[in-house]
Amino acid sequence: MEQRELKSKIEAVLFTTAKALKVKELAEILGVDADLIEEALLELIMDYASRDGALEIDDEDGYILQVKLEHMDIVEKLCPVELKPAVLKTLTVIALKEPIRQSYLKDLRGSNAYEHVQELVQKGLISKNKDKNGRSFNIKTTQKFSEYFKLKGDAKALAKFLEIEKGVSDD
Amino acid sequence: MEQRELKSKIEAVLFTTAKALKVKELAEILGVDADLIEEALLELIMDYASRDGALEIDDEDGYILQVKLEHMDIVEKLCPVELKPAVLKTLTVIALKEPIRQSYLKDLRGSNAYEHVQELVQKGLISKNKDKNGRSFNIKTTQKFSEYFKLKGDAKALAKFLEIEKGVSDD
Amino acid sequence: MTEAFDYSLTNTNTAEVNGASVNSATQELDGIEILVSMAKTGKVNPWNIDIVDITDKYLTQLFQMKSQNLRLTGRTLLFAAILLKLKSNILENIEMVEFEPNEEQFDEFDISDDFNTEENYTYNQNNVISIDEVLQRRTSIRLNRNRVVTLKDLIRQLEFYEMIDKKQSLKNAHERAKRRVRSYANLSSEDIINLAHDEYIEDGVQRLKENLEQIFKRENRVELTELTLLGMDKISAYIALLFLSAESDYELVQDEFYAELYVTRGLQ
Repeated sequence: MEQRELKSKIEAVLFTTAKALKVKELAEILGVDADLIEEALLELIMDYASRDGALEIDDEDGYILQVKLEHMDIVEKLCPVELKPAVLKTLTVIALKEPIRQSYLKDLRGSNAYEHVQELVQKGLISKNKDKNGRSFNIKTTQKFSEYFKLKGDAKALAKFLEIEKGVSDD
Repeated sequence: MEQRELKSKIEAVLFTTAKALKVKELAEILGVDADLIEEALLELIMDYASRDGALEIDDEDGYILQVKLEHMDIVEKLCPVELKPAVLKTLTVIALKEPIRQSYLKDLRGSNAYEHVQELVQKGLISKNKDKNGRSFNIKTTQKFSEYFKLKGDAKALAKFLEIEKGVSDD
Repeated sequence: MTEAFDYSLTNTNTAEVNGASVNSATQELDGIEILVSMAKTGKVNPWNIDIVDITDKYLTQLFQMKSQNLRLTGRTLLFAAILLKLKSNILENIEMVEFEPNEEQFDEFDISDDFNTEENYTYNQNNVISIDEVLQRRTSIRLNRNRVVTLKDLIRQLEFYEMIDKKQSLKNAHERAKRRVRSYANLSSEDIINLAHDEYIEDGVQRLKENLEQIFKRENRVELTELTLLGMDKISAYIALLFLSAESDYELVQDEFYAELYVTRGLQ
């Protein structure tokens, strides 16, 4: 395959999947050697960088085609996630510690956590499943969540911190 | 706003919404005069056309940023639609030739058509009624179908094409 | 995790930080304890540290604490500074391994003597990433990606299949042509000219016709290879047979692909 054609195929994959893909994944999808993918990908990234448009290919934990940060306002406007700060915080705790038991979440976030969970389930951002022993619920974030959000910075350290703190008050 | 900036904003909107937008809608979203939008949009379209990448801005019934037809296989592979391609094809045939007798549909689409019909009835996209003489079934699309789908473009030509081909195989 | 920056709320020293009524224990609060107590009383959000705000509050606190304890003030500002540094590091996404307070910073507060007895502070940015900053909106989100496809999509899909189909039939034709070329490749140019020559073909047809009449008096069918015994090469015999089958009732039969070709008499 020509380099130009491969570049174009990679672009199509990134546009269609709308999620971060590793070189290996791209190679699998396109049935092309990872080395070739990497080469073409780098060229594609440079193409985008030199284009001065609204889109860019970010390479944080895989390659993803996204709108540049400067147009975040447009993204927010078109795909608003209307969550009250408290609910957002509950969502953050879930994302950091998933899968998390509902009872533990309540320990961390207080009794309002139940309401928050309900709202988040309704919005399709988390899913809630009966525990193996059937006594509590396990809560996880969904595919939709990962389309809307990513965890930033040293999330692991923060998760550890939560462990110690045992509680995330609303303000 | 600079032309370049506006172009970039339009690109961000088209990328994020992922559906066909009219100039008026773009103007509303961005709070910019429709004339200016149109001007910037045309430039953006030309940018894409000259770029030789995987994406294009199509301008049929609104403007949409999409993967070029030549990479449709990638889109199909990665973006699972709610109906399998074969079922979609059956639905298309029904939409184009309704009301259609189930026996004739079977001629066109093969014996799998029965299964497809079942699935489509279940999804409420088509209805199936006994023929007058009670021997076969007549199939039509439903109200729900027309809520989801819109016949447009060169559908008539396509219907003719089906007539000539007498059979739309799955691959 | 470093103990030095422990926000732990287990600290029993619950000072009223806004109030004017500061008990004697409060006098001994240092930077960390002030932070903790401010968090406890809800003056600051431990999950969302606003450095500017916190610094302001420290200064207010400082003002309210009538005893102008310079050591306390220095430490309070130190922690504000550290927070600021940490936060900017987080924002910059720079790994900060160690942060050791520089003594010079305290000179103006005249506490350097005091400070040396303190433990060394080693902070890691991990301690103070704010929970409100953990979740970041993605800009890769695409609405309508999993929408029910529109008919236009269907038409596009069909067009795509059509295109593939065209490409395939084109490819097949190309393959066939290539195969033909290959089978002729063994022939000399003279052979090819002869092959194409009408008279040559006519001659072959005539010879074959006479011979076949003789053969079919005895046999029901004859192998094509056998006909080469008549002094014709296989291709010439084959071409002659094609002509013959068109104008008479001789037929070419093959039981399996690539197997022997037979000449038979068609049903009368």
